[in-house]
Amino acid sequence: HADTKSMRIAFSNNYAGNSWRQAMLKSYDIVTKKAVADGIVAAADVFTTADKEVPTQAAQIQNLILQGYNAIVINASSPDALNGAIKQATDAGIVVVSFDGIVTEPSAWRVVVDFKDYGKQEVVQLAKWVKGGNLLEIRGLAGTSIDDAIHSGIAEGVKEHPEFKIVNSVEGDWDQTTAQKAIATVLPSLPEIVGIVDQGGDGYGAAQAFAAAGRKEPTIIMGNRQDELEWWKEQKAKNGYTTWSASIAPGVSTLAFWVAQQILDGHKDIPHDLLVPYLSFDQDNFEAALATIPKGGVASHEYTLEEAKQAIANNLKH
Amino acid sequence: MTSLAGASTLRAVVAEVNTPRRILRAILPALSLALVVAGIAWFNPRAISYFGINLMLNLGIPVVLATIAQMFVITVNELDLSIGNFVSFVGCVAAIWLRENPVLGVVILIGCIGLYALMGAVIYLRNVPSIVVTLGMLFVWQGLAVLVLPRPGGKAPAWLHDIMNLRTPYVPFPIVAAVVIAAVVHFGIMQSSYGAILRGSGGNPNAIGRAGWSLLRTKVVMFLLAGIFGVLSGLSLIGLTTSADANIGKGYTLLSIAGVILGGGEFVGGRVSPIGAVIGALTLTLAGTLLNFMRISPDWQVGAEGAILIIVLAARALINRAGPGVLSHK
Amino acid sequence: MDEHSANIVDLTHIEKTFGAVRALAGVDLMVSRGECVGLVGHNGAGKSTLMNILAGTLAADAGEISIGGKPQKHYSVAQAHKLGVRCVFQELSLCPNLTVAENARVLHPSIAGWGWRKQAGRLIREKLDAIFPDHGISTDSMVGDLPIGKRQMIEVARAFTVTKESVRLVILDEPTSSLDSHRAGQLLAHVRRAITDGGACVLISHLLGEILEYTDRIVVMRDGKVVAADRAAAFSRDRLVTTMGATAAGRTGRADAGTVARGSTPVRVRAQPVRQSDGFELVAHQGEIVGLAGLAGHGQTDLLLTIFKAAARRTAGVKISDPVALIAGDRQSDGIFPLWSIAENIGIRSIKNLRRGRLISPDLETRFAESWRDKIKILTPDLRNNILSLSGGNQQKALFARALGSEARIVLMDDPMRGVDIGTKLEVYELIRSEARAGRTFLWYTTEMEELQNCDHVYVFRNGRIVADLRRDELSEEKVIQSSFEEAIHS
Amino acid sequence: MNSLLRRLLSQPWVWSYLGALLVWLAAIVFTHGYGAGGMISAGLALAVFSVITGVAQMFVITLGPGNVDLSLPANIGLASAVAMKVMGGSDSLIALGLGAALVSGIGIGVGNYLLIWLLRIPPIIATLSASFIIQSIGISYGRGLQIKPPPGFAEFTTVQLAGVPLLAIGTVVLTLGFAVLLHRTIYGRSVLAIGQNPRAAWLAGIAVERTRCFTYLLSGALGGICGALLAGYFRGSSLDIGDEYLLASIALVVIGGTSVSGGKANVTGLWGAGLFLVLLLTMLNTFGVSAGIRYVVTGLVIIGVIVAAGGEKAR
Ligand SMILES: Nc1ncnc2c1ncn2[C@@H]1O[C@H](COP(=O)(O)OP(=O)(O)OP(=O)(O)O)[C@@H](O)[C@H]1O
Ligand SMILES: Nc1ncnc2c1ncn2[C@@H]1O[C@H](COP(=O)(O)OP(=O)(O)OP(=O)(O)O)[C@@H](O)[C@H]1O
Ligand SMILES: [Mg+2]
Ligand SMILES: [Mg+2]
Repeated sequence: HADTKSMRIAFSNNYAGNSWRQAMLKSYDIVTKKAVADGIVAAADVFTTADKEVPTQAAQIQNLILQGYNAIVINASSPDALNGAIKQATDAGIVVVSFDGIVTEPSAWRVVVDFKDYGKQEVVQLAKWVKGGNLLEIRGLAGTSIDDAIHSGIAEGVKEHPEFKIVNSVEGDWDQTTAQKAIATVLPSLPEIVGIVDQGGDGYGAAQAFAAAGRKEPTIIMGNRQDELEWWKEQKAKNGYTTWSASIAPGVSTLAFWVAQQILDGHKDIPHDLLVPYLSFDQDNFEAALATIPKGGVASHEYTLEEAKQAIANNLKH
Repeated sequence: MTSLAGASTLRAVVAEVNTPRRILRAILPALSLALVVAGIAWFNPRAISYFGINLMLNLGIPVVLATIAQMFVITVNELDLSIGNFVSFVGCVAAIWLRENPVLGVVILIGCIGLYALMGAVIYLRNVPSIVVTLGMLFVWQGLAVLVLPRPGGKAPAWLHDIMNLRTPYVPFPIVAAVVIAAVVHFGIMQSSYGAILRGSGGNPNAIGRAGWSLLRTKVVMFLLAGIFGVLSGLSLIGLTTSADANIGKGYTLLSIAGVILGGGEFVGGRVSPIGAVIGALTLTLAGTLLNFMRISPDWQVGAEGAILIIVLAARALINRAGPGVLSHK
Repeated sequence: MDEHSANIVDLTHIEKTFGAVRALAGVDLMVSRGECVGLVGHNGAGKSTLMNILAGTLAADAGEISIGGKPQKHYSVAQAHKLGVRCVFQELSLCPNLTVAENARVLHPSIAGWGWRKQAGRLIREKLDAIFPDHGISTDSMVGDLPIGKRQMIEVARAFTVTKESVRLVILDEPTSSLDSHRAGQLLAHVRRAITDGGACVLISHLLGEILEYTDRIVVMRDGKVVAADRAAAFSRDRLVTTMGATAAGRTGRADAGTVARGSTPVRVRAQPVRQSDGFELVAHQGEIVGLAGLAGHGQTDLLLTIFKAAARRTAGVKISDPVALIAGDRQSDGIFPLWSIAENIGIRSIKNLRRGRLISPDLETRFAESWRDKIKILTPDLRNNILSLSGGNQQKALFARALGSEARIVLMDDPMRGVDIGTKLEVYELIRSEARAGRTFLWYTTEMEELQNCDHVYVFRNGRIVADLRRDELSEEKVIQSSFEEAIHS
Repeated sequence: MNSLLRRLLSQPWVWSYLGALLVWLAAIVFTHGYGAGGMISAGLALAVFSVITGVAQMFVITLGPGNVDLSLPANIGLASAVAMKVMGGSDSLIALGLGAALVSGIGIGVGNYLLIWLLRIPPIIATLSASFIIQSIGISYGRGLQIKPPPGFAEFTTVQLAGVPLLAIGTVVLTLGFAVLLHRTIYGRSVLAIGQNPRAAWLAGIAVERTRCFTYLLSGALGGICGALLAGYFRGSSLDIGDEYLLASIALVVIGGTSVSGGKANVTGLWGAGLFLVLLLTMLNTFGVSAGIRYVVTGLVIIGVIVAAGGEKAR
């Protein structure tokens, strides 16, 4: 086995301005600091660009190549458009592991969450306690792959549960403010809504928009944000409000880190697509989770090396 | 009424005192670039190599082209807020149709350039501010890009990829490309005789009109050129990334404006410099690299991008100190 | 084209209205070969409007234009150029961001292809050499970097350059307003030469001396109509002035004695030009009119600006005792706010006093402007009209009103009479003198000898330095000229 | 009567109100009149924020070519975090939080102006650079966490009087104040003069630099207030809460009839443009069109309105 003690891993990140990204960076920081202190790797540096732009991140990757990193962990701004730069990196012998915003370049690794299943589950879960009716969908950032995947999952779910009908969909850009604003503009024209299916992080904004318009909040699928769960808790205490919450855990960044470390360590057999579960909570266990989330933060989970090895092993069995 | 004899004693005393400062101002962009390159060499000497320069600068080519496009528009006292989204749209078209159905792809791209020219005509004929028209076009291009490419993907035609990855002898391709672009545009707009008219129509449109030139034509020509360079920017970007994304070029709008200004251009009055703009664009590209090499704490990386812009531009101030900087028309 | 027609230009019954203003009320004008026509009239008489129509930059509402004997149906700038009609407009039309050579090219579509820049440079340099020997202008300089006088020289020279189409008529709309007398003389001499060579010229000027001495025929306009047209010899200065309708007819403008002895009033301004190495300084007392003379661009404006700056913050070499106002001569770049009404343009310097409580009162503002319109006769139906609707000279009057209406006790004037008609000038001279008597101090840079006659004291500038210091009783044209050209030792 | 109509139509801002009316009518035709009032009150509530940023941007843009405040979004984001953190969820600290947001905004204005004046950096680049730095400050200060407003403040931002949001009423009063500031005070006149010709303004005795400085401070302060209000209305601060107000503020200013080449401003038009853009979004969301179509239509409508309105006279 190759020793990774002298190896350096870089993290290419393209945005740091929201709570999810901050949780991601924090988890990554905790785990990698320890890994460096323990002498598992020589360095684990973080590089963040200002905007969510593709060219900026592509340039960043090229700069990381120049700096001689052995591996790059990346949350990519585009699944395809970075492929040129990713290919240059892997051609130079650099291990590239992507997560959350994954890249499609075959020579790179992907820590994937099944976003399509996540979308479908939203409807499936909803069907458990809502008899049927009108749904409002909140989309993510137009033109991105994650938005597309979740949307098609939701569409599939609705197909399986024809008692639901999506009467309108608005653009939330994965941003609470944008989502709330978009809902506020359509709400006056909407008939009764029984549920809101979204892409995580919009739940609280949706609830506020309904409250502002003086309408009763429907069942809103949540996205593991502290404020969402908090609101859910209040509503539950008040009137038994029931819903479901799920999102990709920001701590997946640490899994991606360990995967990179393992590959550097000589585990070439690791499949290029690693499926990891998204983090979900239901009526019974969300309150316990809520207690551990910092105010204004997101539910997360940091992987230890052992857990990472286990997650890799799970994928090997497939 | 006096007419003075003995005028020959009058020596040309009020010589053009401004000339040295003008020259200094002209080489300022190059100084900024040198500053950044020196920084890079300091932090990572390895980067200054054929391979390194290729890696650091190839993504600068689309920025250079977009900056030149913006420069054309700024020359005639307008501003293009849509160029970034236009580049995105061109990228989507290139990645989808240029490979599969080149004829359709080319027709669409030519249509886009035509639309740019039309934009120039509308701005002139209706006398509307370009900021609003291009703001509207920003949404139009963005919408079209999303419609054309609902999810990222597509593939650049092989020839495009090959061009952008050319291995020129001795001098890395991005440098060759930048020099060629700068030379061509400099010749076209600074050295050609019609170029003088084009710039003049930014400096004093009335004067150009009174001399019998069509101001509609100058505006249309400049927007047409902007469209052409926007298309080139989109194509070169896709040639590098190999695949498209509806939001891929968004950031180029601000970058291109910054590039023109960094290159010594001014927002009004037709004072621009193609060579400066190219250098400005490269400086911006390399500034990112420099930051990357500096290993700044993640919290402050974004801020450092601002800081470096400030430092580079503050160098201008030191040299321009003598004059009333903000008031350019004297 | 009919080369034999004697008349190059025939304008008949030209009419033009701008909103409520009837700028031209049926004007006839004829210019024949080998003739220089002098066009005079009060500010706003319609001279520039008529010339704009002749140059094709404005369309007439009614009337006929015929050039070279041929009636013109669709007359345009391009057509005018083709027919050899050139115009030097009152408001300069050079591109500040282009070089002198490039600006020359703008007028000549035929200069193109390899070496165009050289060709254009040669063309304009030869013309500059011919008209203004020792002009000291490099064809590579950026026009925007040059002072207004040089820009004027370039534009005039450019109008005389010839490539493919021959030049048949050159219109000069107040070409000498930004030139000193030396340059003006050179230009007018050239005009005569061009006339002798078979060209034709229309010359507009408010300096009646120029018109009387250099033109063949004089056309006088008044309120949009031609009121007189005759051989130049048939006019005298007085006849011109009365025909134009000026009230203060015939006066040369020289104030009567009443000279106050220097030093009897407190010093208001002490200023030393930056390049003055011998410690000599300009001094102005309360109630004095101090002239700054010399050739254009020899540091007079710079000193005025230094003094102006010193009003805001301490400046080495300058001491002033009171608030300062400045009247710009280059009204386009230094004076006018082009989006504002006339009233707003006048009121801005005194805005502090035009408030009721803390808010500006449009009512007070209008009344303030009205009082000044009456005092110096700004020709407009409505002070709420845009400032650009005023003729050039009237715009200049608005700037006068702005400064004289302010609380400033010291008024700096940067050759402010550019384009002001003779009648108004005389009134303004009188106004300045009475303001001075009331205790205001004026620093007056001018290129016109006649205006220096109004000064109590004149400093002559050369190369950025004061080279002569003349009391009113020592002042003579010869002395000023002599000092302008030679390093005189001041006593 | 006819001439009055013509005079009215020659005002550039009329077109934005017409546009707003038109898209609103289109939306309620689509819903057969259902939700007509709700759309307006939602529109008013949302327009408030764009109008506040629009006022800020308007003053800056009026200073003349090249003047624009690109740091508004970052300013808003930081101020929202500062306000919420200082309020700390307690109603008794609302005033303090608002004050803190104001101070943060003014601080940013000072920074912007120092870059422009001291280092002679063109405003567009200065504010862009500043916005990067502010983002970093925001990240290290707020850690991207969403902090909730105190209930009293949240309530204040959403409460309605007869269907009209209180905040909208307050903002109308505020904008009236700014109209007076612009047209009837020395400061406002100075801004307009500098926008037309800074050199002439200087020579006319206007305190050019003081005016410029105050304008950037004003823009910063309005950004700060807007950040706090946004955090209240959207029930939580976030660093990117102001992102959309970059383009929105510029769009508002130009659609509202302010001259982008400086020297001419229009406060009335800001409300028309603000309502127009929000109701346009409402209409398109009501139609339920896809994102792509929505963008294209938005763009075309903006161009349509401005082209129909025609330009200001060439100078
Ligand atoms: N664009 C315009 N809009 C409105 N009124 C105008 C316009 N141009 C000129 N006028 C008016 O037409 C009249 C004639 O102006 P013109 O410029 O021809 O005068 P002028 O004889 O050249 O005066 P000056 O000696 O001051 O240059 C004036 O009353 C002027 O206010
Ligand atoms: N010679 C000059 N030509 C053109 N503009 C100038 C000149 N000198 C100064 N300025 C400009 O005039 C503006 C105002 O300068 P000034 O020093 O008067 O500031 P101010 O605003 O009056 O200051 P304060 O607020 O302290 O009164 C500045 O933008 C400066 O660049
Ligand atoms: Mg005139
Ligand atoms: Mg001052």
